[in-house]
Amino acid sequence: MQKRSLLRLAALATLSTAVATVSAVPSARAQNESLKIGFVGVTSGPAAAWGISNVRSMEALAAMLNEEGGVRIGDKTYDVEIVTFDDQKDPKRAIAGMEKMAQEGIHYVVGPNVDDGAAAVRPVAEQNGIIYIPYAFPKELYSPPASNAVLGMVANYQSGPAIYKYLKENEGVETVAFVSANESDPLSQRDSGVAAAKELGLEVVSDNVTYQVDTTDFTPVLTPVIRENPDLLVLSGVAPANAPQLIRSARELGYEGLISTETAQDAQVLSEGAGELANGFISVGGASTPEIASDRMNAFVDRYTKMFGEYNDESNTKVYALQYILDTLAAAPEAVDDVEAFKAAMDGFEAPNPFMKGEDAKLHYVGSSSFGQKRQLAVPLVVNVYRDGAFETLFVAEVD
Amino acid sequence: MEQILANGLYLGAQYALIALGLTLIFALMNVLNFAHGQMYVLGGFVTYTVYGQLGLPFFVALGCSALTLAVVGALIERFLFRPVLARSHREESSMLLAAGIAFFMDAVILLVFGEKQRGVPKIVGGVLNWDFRLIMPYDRILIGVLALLSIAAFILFMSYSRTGRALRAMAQDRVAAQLMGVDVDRYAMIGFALGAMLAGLVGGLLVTITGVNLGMGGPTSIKAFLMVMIGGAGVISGAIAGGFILGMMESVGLTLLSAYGDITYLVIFASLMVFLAIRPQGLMGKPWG
Amino acid sequence: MGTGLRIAGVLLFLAIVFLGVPWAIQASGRWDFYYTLTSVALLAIASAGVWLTFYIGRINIGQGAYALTGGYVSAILVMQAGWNFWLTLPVAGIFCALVSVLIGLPILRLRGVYFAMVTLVLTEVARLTALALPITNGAKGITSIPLPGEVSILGLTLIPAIDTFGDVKLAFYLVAAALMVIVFAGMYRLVNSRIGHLCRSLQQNEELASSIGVNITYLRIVAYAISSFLGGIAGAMFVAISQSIYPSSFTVVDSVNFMLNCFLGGLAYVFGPILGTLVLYFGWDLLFETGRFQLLIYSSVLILIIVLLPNGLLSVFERKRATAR
Amino acid sequence: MSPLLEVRSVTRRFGGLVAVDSVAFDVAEKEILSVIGPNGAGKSTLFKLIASFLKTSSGEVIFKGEKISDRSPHEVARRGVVRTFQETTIFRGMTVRDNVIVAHHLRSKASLAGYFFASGDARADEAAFARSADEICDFIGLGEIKDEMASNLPQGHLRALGIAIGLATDPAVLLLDEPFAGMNHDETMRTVELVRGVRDERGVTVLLVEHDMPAVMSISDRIVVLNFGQKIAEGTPAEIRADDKVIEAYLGAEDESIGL
Repeated sequence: MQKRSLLRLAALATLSTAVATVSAVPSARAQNESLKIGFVGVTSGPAAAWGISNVRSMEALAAMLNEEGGVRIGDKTYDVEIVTFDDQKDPKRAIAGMEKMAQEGIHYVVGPNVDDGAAAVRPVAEQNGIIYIPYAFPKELYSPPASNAVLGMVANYQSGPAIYKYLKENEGVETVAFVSANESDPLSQRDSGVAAAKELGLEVVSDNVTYQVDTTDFTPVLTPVIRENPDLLVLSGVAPANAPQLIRSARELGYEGLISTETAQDAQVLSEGAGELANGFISVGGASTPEIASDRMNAFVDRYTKMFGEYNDESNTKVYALQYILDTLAAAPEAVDDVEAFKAAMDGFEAPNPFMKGEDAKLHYVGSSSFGQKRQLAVPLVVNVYRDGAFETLFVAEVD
Repeated sequence: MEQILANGLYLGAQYALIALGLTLIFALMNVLNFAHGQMYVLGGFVTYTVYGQLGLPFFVALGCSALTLAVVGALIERFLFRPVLARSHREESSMLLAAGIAFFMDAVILLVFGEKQRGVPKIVGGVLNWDFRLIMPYDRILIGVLALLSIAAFILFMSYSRTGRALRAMAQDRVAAQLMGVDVDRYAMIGFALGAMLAGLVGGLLVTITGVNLGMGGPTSIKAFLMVMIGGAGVISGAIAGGFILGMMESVGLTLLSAYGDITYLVIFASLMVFLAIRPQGLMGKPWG
Repeated sequence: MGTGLRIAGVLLFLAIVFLGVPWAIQASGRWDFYYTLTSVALLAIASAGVWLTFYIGRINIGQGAYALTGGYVSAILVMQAGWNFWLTLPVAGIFCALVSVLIGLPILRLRGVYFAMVTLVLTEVARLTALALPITNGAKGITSIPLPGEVSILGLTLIPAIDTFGDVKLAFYLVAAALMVIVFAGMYRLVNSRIGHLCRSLQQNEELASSIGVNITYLRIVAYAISSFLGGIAGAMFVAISQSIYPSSFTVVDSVNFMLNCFLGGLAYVFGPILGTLVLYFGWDLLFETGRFQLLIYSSVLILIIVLLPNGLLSVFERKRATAR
Repeated sequence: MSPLLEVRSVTRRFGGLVAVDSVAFDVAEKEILSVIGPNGAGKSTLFKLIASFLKTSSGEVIFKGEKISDRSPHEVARRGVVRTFQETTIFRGMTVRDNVIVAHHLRSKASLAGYFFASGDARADEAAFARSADEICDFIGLGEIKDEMASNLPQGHLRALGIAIGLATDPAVLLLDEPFAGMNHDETMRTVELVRGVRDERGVTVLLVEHDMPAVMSISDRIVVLNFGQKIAEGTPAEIRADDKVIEAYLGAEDESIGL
């Protein structure tokens, strides 16, 4: 009997050694000094798509930059190294991830992807001097006294009014209905969307229908909404996985009005999930539509596709975070290990936008009107419309 | 009204089929299979690959899904559940194993099939529209009918085939079945494979309607648990009833409570808790499973 | 094991927790381990509650509901009533215990998977309730909660503010570790007193226990209330650390993890939840450098451990003890 | 003197089926009374009704002048009416001694909190229970194996342990559910002696349900016979042996179980 337990102990020991070895394998290192940029967000489980499009866009861009000889910051050239942490969409884990980043000496982190995680990491980020770029919309994250978070995309309370206004003026939309998942982020987005629509004088005919994110059949969910026959159906904060289903169910129920959302979507997913029923679906994206994508953007998409097999249109927006961090560091080299310098540089920062065509496309920080300080990346607000497997640009706007 | 009933029936048919596999495994081995949802997702991805990517006929893809999952199920039973159940003091320990398998399958699915939502071309186009009283796309009707046929086939199999009868004997009383000469080890493996196969089959069927993504696993397991509890754990008729009841509850609840929006599911879940507190063995279960 | 050996063991454990860990972190510079170990301590406390319900023969997948409730009670009292955090901590626990009595009375009659399922639903009900209620601030959660402040009576400082000594991480770690030590000392006492004996009788045969005059309803409620109390204080502590709470702060996944912690450590061992939590939570963190293979490796190791030691990690010592006797 | 336990026209229905139909009898103090009857006669149901594990549909059970039939099992046990179980219901994961110790619950003076903080009462309780458990183990004949895990015991010892658990509650009335089932002749005789000892030495009134006729005949002071839920006879073993209705009931059912 003793032999058996010894055997077990031995097996366990082997196992843990194996684990330790695997986890100790050092990542590939080039001759340049490396500049670590972190990611804390969700890359497994139901919401994996959000974080993975972040991580992959960062890794693809880093690979491009390193191949080009690295990034010049002050008088040093760095290779960019991406350190990722999967928080499993659990705010408690997100804190651990942020601690890990602090431990690695990282001062610039992309993520988390959701409201609760972004709020939970705030104390750690502030204690350890970390600037982080969440994809979460609560205003108190970015408004004083908070100062370490920088919103990584266009918030729906910024894009929503622009979209509704455009549709009101160009498509004659008068009534609007909102549907959202019964979760924090989408519900908050719905509430601010409803407020924006009312502000514009639109009539909100339905705003309290919600669904569980694990819903597989949206027909019962949408039946009461479609009965109101709104001119515009807004899918607030819809996850890319749910969007095609919702569109399909709405169309199959005979709905003929417009459908829109304020989050980024993926054309491939829409095409597989809803086919031509998704035509006319309005969403917000970055800058990869042919009208505005620069050569750099196309090269990035190619690189991404080569590395990971398939591009994700959500990365159009998400690629900006790393570019902003690196360009701001280049503008204020001492910020490499001093986030206060970074913050100081943010106000006056301006650099060319490599991903967009045109001389006047610039990177700069915005957010003054929403947050009272510049704590948002100026990502081009590109409103897309889906048609036959690809996005077309409906209009481009800027956030201030 | 017709619409609500039709929605409920359609949902119920697919739910019932998911619950059947889960309850079968539970009845045979007293294992609450936390990985059931992941098996369903894997089935969906197999059909996606074979039908959506390779372009083979849908029914071939469906067969591949069922077969793959049957093999996976058999292997899991033989090499994981059997040794663990044989040596653990409390059979609840199998829950940890089931959860570990669920994590593992999640990881494999993520690495192999990626994080994106996947869908396949419609198998039939068009929408049935009966005077706007009942709107139902044809592919949904087809899948609903296929699900019902599968349920019927499963019931016939369990009632009339030799294997089915052995499985039922074993589900009723493992020891007695053993005394009657049923090779319980072998049939546990067959039963587990069968349960997993059902999960794969539903995954394959539903990928044509809902598509598939790796996040669907966990929530599907939990919904399946609920259905099994409503009907009574380990009882086949109970799983079917539970599936249809949950389908109807969602359909009716969402319509009736749509004015109150956010609380629809709160009401559904709370009433489930009350129901189970009053009738712990579910509708058709034996007390204490 | 002799008494002397046992005391030595306890002292060694205390020394490791309160001196060894801070020293090792100081020496290695792995400051991030403070939070990881703080989490382990707090999650182990919540898991201890789940373990206790296992001890009376119930599979509890509802601890997340109480952690969430405890977190909200603390957050609301701090933000809206202006209470000091340290006062809200026991109140959060007691509130959860009271709620659990109301919920437990009907559902503790259920057994096996039926109880497990109802508690699983309970976690989801808690989340949806938090989303729907006005007092919890619905979907927007409660954020910007201040760090725990000082407690003083007549100018005499009873508990200093958490940031008094500069190092908040260390302070939270010491508080969490102290709570864990107290909780598990209590659990150890409970299990080794006659109460534990009675709980085991419940676990093994409720009918027989009832026939020898044990008030099984009462004992079940007591155990469940203690369990929920622990869930509540663990939840409240997490809120103090993250300074925010959302309906999704504790979810079904957490409930399942609490249960898995107990299984992994071993249901027969009172200290099982500590070890189980350490391995499951810390293991995930250690694997973070494996990138996208993290979940794959994590789950493979988990499955291997279960297959090798189906009765929990602590059953490694089981055979030895048996042969020694 | 009024009887210790009175069963007053107790009835129990399950749906349309009447499992126990207005059964009435008394049990005197320090008596050994057996309830017999063919399979399905309602013996076990009657037993559960007396111990309050089932609620009566009508009628009542009176113990020492107090109605106990609407109370919960542990309250009935507290008053001194304690049942053992058919087959081998014990705490399998405990040692024999622990089984008996835990069964002393009704004698405890300390509260749960008292046990937790090891109050004086609690320590006194624990010492007393341990002593008493040793004594009971010796009395029942389990003294040699009291440190064995209960799950490792052979059938005969399990039955004895069941009785030991019952005794530990210090009952006034002990309800034994088929104490001789599945035993060979020697084991049965030993257990018969044991049950007598329980009555003679400890002054416990014994009510038992049993199939084994020779054992019942040898042990009982009086016998109550049930058939199809109704009482068809009551009397001393000699009276029962001569009762036509009893013989008829048994011949109609299963000859071998009469054993006459």
